[in-house]
Amino acid sequence: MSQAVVAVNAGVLLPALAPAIGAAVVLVVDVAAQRLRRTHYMIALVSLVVGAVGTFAGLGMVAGGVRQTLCLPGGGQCMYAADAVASGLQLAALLAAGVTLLLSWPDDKKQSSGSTAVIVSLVLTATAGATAVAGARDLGSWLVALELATLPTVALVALRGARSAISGAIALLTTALVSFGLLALAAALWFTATGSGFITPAAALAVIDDPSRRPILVLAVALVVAGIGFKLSLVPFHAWTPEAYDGAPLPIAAFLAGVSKIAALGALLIVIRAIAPLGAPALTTIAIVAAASMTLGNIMALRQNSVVRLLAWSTVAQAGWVVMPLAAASSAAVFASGAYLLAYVLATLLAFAVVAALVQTRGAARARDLSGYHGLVHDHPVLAAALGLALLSLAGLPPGVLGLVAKVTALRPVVASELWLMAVIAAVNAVLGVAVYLRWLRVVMATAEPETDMTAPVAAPALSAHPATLVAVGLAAVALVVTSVNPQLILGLLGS
Amino acid sequence: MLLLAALAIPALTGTALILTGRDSVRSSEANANLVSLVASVATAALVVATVITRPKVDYQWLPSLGVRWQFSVDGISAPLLILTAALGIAVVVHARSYPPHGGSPTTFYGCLQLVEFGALATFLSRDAVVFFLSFEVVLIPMWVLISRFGDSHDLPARADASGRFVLYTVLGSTLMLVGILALVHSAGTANLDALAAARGAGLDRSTQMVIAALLLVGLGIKIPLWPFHTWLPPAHTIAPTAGSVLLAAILLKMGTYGIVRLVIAPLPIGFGALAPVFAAAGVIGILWGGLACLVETDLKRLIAYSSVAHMGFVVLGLSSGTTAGLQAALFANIAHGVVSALLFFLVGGLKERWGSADLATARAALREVSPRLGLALVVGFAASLGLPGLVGFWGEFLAMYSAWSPAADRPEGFMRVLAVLAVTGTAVAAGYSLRVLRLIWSGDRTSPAHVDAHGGEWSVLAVLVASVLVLGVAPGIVLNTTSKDVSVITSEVSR
Amino acid sequence: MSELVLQATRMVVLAPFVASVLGLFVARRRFASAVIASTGAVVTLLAGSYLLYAVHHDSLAGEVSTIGALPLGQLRMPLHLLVDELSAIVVFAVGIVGLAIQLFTKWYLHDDDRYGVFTGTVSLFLAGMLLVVLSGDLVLTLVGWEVMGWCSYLLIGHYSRKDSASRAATKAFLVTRFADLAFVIGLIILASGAGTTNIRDLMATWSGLPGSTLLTVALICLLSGIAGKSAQFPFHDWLPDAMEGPTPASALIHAATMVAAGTFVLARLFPIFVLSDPARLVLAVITAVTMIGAAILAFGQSDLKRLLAYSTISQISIMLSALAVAPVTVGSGPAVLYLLSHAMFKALLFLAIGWLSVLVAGTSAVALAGGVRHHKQLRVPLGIGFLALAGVPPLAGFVAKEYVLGAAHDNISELGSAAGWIVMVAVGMSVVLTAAYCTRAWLVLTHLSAEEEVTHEAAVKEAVEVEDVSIVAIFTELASEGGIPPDSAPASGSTVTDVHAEPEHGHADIHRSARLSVGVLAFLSVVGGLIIFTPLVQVEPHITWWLAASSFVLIVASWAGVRFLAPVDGIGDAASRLGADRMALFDSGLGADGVYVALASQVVRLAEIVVVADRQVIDAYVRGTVVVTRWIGVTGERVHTRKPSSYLVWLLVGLLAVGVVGVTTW
Amino acid sequence: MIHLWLPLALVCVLAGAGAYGVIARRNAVLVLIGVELILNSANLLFVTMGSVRGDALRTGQVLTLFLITIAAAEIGVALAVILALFRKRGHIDLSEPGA
Repeated sequence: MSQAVVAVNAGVLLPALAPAIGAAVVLVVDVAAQRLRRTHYMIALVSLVVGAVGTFAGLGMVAGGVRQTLCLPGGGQCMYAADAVASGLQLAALLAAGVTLLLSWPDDKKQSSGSTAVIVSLVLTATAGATAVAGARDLGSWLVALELATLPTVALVALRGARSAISGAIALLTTALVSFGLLALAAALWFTATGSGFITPAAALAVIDDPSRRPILVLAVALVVAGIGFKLSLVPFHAWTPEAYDGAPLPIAAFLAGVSKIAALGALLIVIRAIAPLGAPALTTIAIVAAASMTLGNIMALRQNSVVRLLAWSTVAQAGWVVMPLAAASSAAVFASGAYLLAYVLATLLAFAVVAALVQTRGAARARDLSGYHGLVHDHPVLAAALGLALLSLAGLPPGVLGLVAKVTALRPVVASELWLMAVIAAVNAVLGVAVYLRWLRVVMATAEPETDMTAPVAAPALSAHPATLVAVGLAAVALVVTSVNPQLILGLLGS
Repeated sequence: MLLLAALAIPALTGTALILTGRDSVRSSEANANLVSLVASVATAALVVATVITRPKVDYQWLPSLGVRWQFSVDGISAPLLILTAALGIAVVVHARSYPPHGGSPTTFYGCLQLVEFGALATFLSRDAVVFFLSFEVVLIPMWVLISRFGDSHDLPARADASGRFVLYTVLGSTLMLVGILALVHSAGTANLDALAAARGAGLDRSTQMVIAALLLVGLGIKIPLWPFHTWLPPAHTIAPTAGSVLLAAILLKMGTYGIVRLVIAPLPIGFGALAPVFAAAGVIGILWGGLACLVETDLKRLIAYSSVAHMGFVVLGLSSGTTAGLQAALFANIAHGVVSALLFFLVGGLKERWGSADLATARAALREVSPRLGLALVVGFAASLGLPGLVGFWGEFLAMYSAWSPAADRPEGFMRVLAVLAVTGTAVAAGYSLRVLRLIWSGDRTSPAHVDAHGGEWSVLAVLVASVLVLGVAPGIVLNTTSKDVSVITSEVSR
Repeated sequence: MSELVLQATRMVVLAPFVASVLGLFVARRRFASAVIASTGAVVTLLAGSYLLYAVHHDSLAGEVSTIGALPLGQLRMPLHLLVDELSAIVVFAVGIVGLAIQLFTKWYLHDDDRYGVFTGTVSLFLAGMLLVVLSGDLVLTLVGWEVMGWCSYLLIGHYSRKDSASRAATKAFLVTRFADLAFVIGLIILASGAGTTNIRDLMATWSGLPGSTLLTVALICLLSGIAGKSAQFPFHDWLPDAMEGPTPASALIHAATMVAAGTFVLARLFPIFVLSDPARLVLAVITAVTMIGAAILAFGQSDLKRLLAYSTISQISIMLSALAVAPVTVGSGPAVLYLLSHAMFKALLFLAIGWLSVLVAGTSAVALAGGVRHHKQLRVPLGIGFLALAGVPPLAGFVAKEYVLGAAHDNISELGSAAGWIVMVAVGMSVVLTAAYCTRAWLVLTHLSAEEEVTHEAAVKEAVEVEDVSIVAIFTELASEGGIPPDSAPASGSTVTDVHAEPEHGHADIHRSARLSVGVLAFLSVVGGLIIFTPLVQVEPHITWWLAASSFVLIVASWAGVRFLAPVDGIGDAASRLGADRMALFDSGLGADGVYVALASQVVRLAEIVVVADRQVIDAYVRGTVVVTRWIGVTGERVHTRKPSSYLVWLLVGLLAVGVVGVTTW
Repeated sequence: MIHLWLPLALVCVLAGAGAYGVIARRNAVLVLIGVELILNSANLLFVTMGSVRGDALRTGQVLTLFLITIAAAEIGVALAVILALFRKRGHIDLSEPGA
């Protein structure tokens, strides 16, 4: 037996390494110099940008193209392999983390809680986990990266220390723990069934001809669906979502809605890719879960009056859309799922950014309540426009073309494999979704007093949000507009 | 290039207007009207040029999904394009007489422009997915028009109407999307011309039926086909005049147009199998809508129900599967576009004058106090009851004829029963038309007096009345345009 | 065909149409609209007379293209006009009546603020009628047919300020439209059977398969529409109400045009109509019932205009009955002949009665009583009219009626079908009844109460000259036929009309042009019968003499009878013998209107059901979704107790479910 | 050399007990312990299978070490949060609805 020495290609690992190193640096710097705060963010952004640059090489590779490293000698399997979809997810995760940081940019007026470095490093660590998991090809790194992406978020939620924050943290924590237990079991079962530590089609194919080991593999997949389902907040593993979102600070909620989902999908896609050769039946469960998530998420979102909770429930619904294509086992399905996730993340981040800006302008009480958005279009037309674009994109209606194209993309594989029932359920949920987001939009567009607004438009109140927040809003908005004009910019990332 | 310009102008104007809607209303009212008037006229000119030169545009857009920007004009879409462009001007001109209230005028005109853009793109697009996207473009602007600029007497009703409209339509269009994707996947191309040329080759009957059913339900909601019509009356009742006009005259046509493009041409077998059901729904719609009009007391609702009836004739013609039937349907499309536009402009003006569109309250007889409105009303309802020599006649008569002698693969006996029922519908139409005339046109009341139509309103009404007459006397104008492409679809040797 | 004929044919239809469109623009200005309308009518008449000349002189006949064929795949729709002897002569007649009515209207409505609209509508009406007459294509027939219907709606409802008028108009249109449903179906059947709407082609096709059920169905459907337009039983009741319209409109609708259109269409389709005996029997029965019923009702009318209306219904059914019985050898000649003569004398009667009604302000028998004695210039026209109507030899009505009887006689002798007997008997009875109500009307018009006799003696001398003046006026002005009427004539008649002739409500004196039109019609009513000696109608002049003699006897008998019944007191109304309540019943048309209303109310009830169903059933599922959604949401909120422990339970339960589903569905 | 079914049975027992603890226990710490049981069942399964299949990478054993480490990290975070919860509420009962 040969000495297993793996070849490391740092360039390929850069997307995962950069944030990790960034985290370390931040902590070191914090130890060295206490009072600095903006520096941490600078370092973090730089590391994220470096990581993002690292993904470029992998973007838009043709189908089958993959950049891999940590390979066993003798052309053996590799523990890290990033194809186009994975690279796209990594890029999205890094950028989303950047937006999160911008949203949580420290305010000089307020006295710092001293936890700046911790927050930054935790965000970076979780991001590193998210990027790493997208490329992990063996059980070990897969589990570690996934947990690396999860645990810090618990801390981030809890860090604010408020009562609601703790409740959210507890909800998140307990679910996270259990689902990690399940994932560990899943890994063990996978190993039992395939006898391989790698999550690859080759490993899965070994099972096909052995009926006795099949159930084990299926059980493993089921456990994976359950464990990942928690992170994607799919019904019935979703219950923590509103609590955590509501309890956490807005930027962290945005992080949960963005980076965590990317990490979860990255992890899921690896397993799906591996078992794709085994055919669709294993994925019926996904169809059921997806349908349940869409329906319950939309219906519950319809009843929320706190915008954060509304966004949380909409996350549940959108998660259903994200995994729906996976019910049809095909490479197109993986692509579609990734594309939908990216579109969703972009729109959701924009929505969160606008909410954050309003929180800083009008105070949390008003900005977190739906009724506080009455007549926003008159007070802050620009923010209203951005919010409207985000909501319409989530609803999948022009001018939010990106969301619409994403829906088209997500439905294609489903229709292609003739899952008519799933398709019809999706159609119904498209309607429910429109109802959810237009409910918000109507409030935004409502005129304060139908008569007076005609005569003399009231001078818009000053927008006293933090510049960094506004930068985040601007970036997300511009990105959404551009990708709505040409969705190929997003689809192209994931290859064809 | 002309074609892209024709699309770009309304799109950009609309967006610009909506984004720059912040200065003082009084000044922006006139400016916005002027801007959008100029834009509409330019668009109309370009559309006409496009229809004449028949250019083709084909750009790569979403290679990942194989979606291309493919636009072109053929005989089937040409009349609809002209109609859209013309009404695009008309609504703006008419709005000079009745400035919008309920929100900033720039938003109002911007939404009008966007609706026009969406309609034009729908009729121009040759890519099934792009067709769907354009189909969706009109939703939000129309939703804004209804929910912001609609009748503000009853705000809950307004919210209900706008919500109903957008949700119901989204359901339809998403089902349509599923159908489109299935079609594109199984046929292997998204190009409508290629799909039409293939005539469903390689798709077995059951597949065709499933896809056709999805598409028919999805598009049927837009038409609106009985029993999916209940969103239409509230929407029309609440919507501002311009909204009602665009909704009735253009948006409904997108449904029937889509059926021609996406169902009849690419899925002849599947459609043939479902045609009887489809036709039956259409005929039920004819009678249902007509009867409802006999007792409806809100004028706008009444016209909305009459739209259901008229679109029933279009559906009947489509289902017959013959060239005559398709010609009838396309002509009836245009006819209803002109007539319903005329009636909604008229009724919108009346509602402004009366304060409500309620027929129960006593009004001044139009013939006494406002002869011009009276004339327009008489012509409009005469055309609406399918009076020969006016635009309404040809489509409906030919639809009934084609239902009586349908294509070979249709159940002849059943279709003939439907034809007879449809004929009965024309008598009901006469009933409600004369009812309205007797209620508000004749009589000797001269109070409360109101001003007669003049300026922008009168010019719009006059032009529409004229076109009702011209198209009624010379239907060949439309029929000759469409005939070639129609006979290609039905692959019928014409005699 | 020569280019000139083509243009003339198109001109016939185009001229009145253009006139109506132009008239719309100048509707406010009386003179302009009068000029336009009259010009249109004149042009039509000239073109029509040229057609008549061309058709007979150079024996030209053929089709004329109009707006070009419509591209409809398997269905050919050339939309041609068809010129032949039949259409030419009817065009000529319609042209004359139309011109006469235009001229008369100019005077009759001279103080009506909507004269322009009215005369424009009349022009459009004429265009519709002429289109029906010249149509060589079923669709064009339908177009003209319905346009006429719409114009009659507008004309009857001209006094739209009166609710009774607008009700009558609505009733007229709805009844005819309802009857037309079957008509349309019939046309569709005929067209689809032959794959074309060209009348000559489809007649050729259908002639190939005589006795086919589909043909019978189609023809019976056509009969329904014809019965509607021609006001035959059971659709007859709209016509008397239509008297709400101005008298010229009544003359137009009842004389030459709309009511006769059915006869014409059937005559046009006669070659295939004879192929179906059932259809002919149906027509015979319908006409027989209508003929007698309407005549009886006519006798009992307390309003002379309504009397004329019912007489029209009865007369139309005589024409139609000719078509029901005429053997192929005889053809549609008798019907057409009756159509022409009826056009003349009925138009004459209406205009004369209208004239008189203007002078005495009213059309009721009471108002008109003795009118002819007071206004002597009307004695001759009215007398001629009633004599012709009664069918007294040798006037036009007599000749035509004899031909109808002859047709029935030939039918019995040649075919011996039941239709022949039915028609023979019915016409025989109608001869008596017609004579009866004509006599009654004449007696009422000429009756003077005792005290009036006195004043009348004074004017008796003038009366003589009045009479011949009117006659002279009539025949001299025949020369200047078709001249544009003077704007306001210094009515020469005013000098001769006696003291009573001063209009009660300040209406201007009769214009020369109006008087002229009455005169022309009177003249034609007298000599119209001679047309049989011309080649203008395809009838070989033969009269069954014993029929003629017996009918004349019948006429005289019934004249004597009524004369005997007529009371000397009151207004000398023989009908008063019926008793007031029975007359009221007659006036109400035996309650036919009630039947229509009952039917309509049934439809309305159905409509109410539909509306309820629309709100409560169709819309229920829309609202239902909302309810369901809300319910699920509420339940969802109840389930989401914010307890972390419950989340864990869900998690594992979900895991269990997912695992089970996964393993089972693999 | 023990027979294979014994450790597998133990795996099942551990996993079952852990699941039960997670569901039934209200005390956060006990729930934590339940999770640990599940993790340990996974460990045991890894070790067993690793020993059955002697692959070059010793995947089973290696992954066991991985899991133990991650579990330790988890416990750290978990206890911290539970402590915070106790500070805020004075109890760590998970059956209490959150704020």
